[in-house]
Amino acid sequence: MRNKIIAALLLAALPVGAALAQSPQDQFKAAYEKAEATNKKAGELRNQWTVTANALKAAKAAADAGDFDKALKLAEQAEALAKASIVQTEREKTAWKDAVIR
Amino acid sequence: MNTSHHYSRRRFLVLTALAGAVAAGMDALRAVAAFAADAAGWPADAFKQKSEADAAKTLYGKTFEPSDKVKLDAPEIAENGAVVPISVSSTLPNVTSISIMVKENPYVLAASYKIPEGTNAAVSNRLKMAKTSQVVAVVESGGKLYSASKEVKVTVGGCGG
Amino acid sequence: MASSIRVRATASGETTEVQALIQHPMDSGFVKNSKGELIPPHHIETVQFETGGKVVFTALWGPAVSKDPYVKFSFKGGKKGDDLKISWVDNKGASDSMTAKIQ
Amino acid sequence: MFRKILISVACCAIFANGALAAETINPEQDFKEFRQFFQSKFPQVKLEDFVNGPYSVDEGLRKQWIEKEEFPPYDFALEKGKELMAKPFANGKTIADCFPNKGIGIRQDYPYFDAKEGQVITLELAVNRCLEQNGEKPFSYTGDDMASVTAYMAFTSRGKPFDIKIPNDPRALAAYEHGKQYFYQRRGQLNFSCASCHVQSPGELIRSERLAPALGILNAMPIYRSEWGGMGTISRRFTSCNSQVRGVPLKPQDAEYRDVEYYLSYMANGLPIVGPGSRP
Repeated sequence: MRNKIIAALLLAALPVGAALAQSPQDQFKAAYEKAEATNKKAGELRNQWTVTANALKAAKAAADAGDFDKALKLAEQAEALAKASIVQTEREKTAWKDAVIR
Repeated sequence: MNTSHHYSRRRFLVLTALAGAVAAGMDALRAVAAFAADAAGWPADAFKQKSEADAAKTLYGKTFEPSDKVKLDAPEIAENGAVVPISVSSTLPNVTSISIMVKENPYVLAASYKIPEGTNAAVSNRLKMAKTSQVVAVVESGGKLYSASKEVKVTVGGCGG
Repeated sequence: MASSIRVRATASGETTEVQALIQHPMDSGFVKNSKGELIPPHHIETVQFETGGKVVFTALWGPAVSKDPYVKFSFKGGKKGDDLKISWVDNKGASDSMTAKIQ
Repeated sequence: MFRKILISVACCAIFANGALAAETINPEQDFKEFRQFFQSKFPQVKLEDFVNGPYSVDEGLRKQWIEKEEFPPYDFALEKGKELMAKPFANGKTIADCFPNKGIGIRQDYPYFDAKEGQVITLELAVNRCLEQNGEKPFSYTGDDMASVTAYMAFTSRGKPFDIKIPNDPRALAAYEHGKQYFYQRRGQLNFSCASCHVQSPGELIRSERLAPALGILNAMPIYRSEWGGMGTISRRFTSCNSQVRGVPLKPQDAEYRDVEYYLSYMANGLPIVGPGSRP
């Protein structure tokens, strides 16, 4: 029982430890690159969202201003938006047919 | 910024007009002086007023009262505040001027028209409206001012972003 | 260069109807450009219509007159072939004029 | 009803997707259904009046439009377009020389499918090709010069019905189908398709603007929009529609946009050219 609790605590602490190993700057950089790559993929699918580019720009501006917490949040937001645009594209490959006038 | 430029230009206009008039005799003096007064006579102060009463006072030196002989034609809902077609006409005698004011615009006076004898008391134009507002038409007839007003709804403003 | 003024003047019976359209930005001074800076006011102040040596109509315009402004009025007299002169002056001192034939 | 049965029969009988797709590319059938849809949605609107967009479905707007048409704000563009078409290039030729009948009264024939190139050629594309082939700088697709030239071409074609041909060529049919697909595909953060606004909600207000029905929506192009305070080409209309739903627009005259124009113009076959138009 006691061992189990300790194990659980250790497990819970793990991700925190991993995050601590990365500086906020690195965290931002990783998130930003991921977001950019995802948005690039959306571009290849010819369906980027303007808000994604806006979020990326805002993230970069926050990072340049040294606010990495904010920058990280915005980069993550940009990635979520880029992902959503890809999901939309995939869905609309067939979903459009339901909207056709008939 | 451009004021000095345009005022000096105006003064130049007036001077040339007067110089020409002196040479051409008294009749011409009156005609040309009138022309010069028109070109220079843009009522800057009237166009800066924030209420209809103040604009009328500045422009005409008097106040107006509503009259069913002034007809104001404006849309219920403007398709776009940037271009609102507005027409004013009147069956009053001896109309000498028609002005159109937009109550909610930053400056109420939008346009004013001089109606000499022989010109009909009717004018149509297109105005900008910042938001939903009362539009007031003021007509000068026989030295007195009469008005009509109507609310025009603006859902897309004419002042842009 | 094409004129900044387009006019249609039509005589029918006793009256001549005049419609004019003038190409002008009519910047109100309240609108910002893409950089967020206010575009300074730039608008026509006076427009004058003359025929037969007589001024038949004068417009005094503020910044609330629409871009590429339009005005319509009518006067008694005027016949086909008569000259109608239109001239405008704006708040920067620019001006233009043209003479049209009444149709 | 009959058609649905046909499709389900096709589904059951043939499993291959290709067969189903081939079954659905039927421009004539689409044309009938498209028209029927708008006529039953707006029974009070005369067929040839759909080309007047929001003014066909809103009385208050219509009155303001008639007032504007007394001296329409696109008047200057017509004059400029006429001048540009006749203005000699460095080599002495003109834009007019590049077009059948000197570019007069031809708007209704664009876009067309070019069998040699295997792609859709729009009027705007043809104008810029003309400039480039003669060693001139092309116009901006979304700018005033392009709007002026196409405005004059449309003006001289007023009253002529759209006459868009879809040859029996699988590439032409594919272009048509791509255009239709783009028209119905939702995009942008707002998750709107062209159809969301112009099929599902025409006549309704979006951001206080009265939406135009898709039927005949290109007949009035190019347009002077009060909101723009100036002229806009079809390219400008398509790209700005995409941005409005928060999607990054494609490049003007991208093949997909040309396909959309092909699809929409075909849907408007028989309806008169009324361009240039003025819009709120």
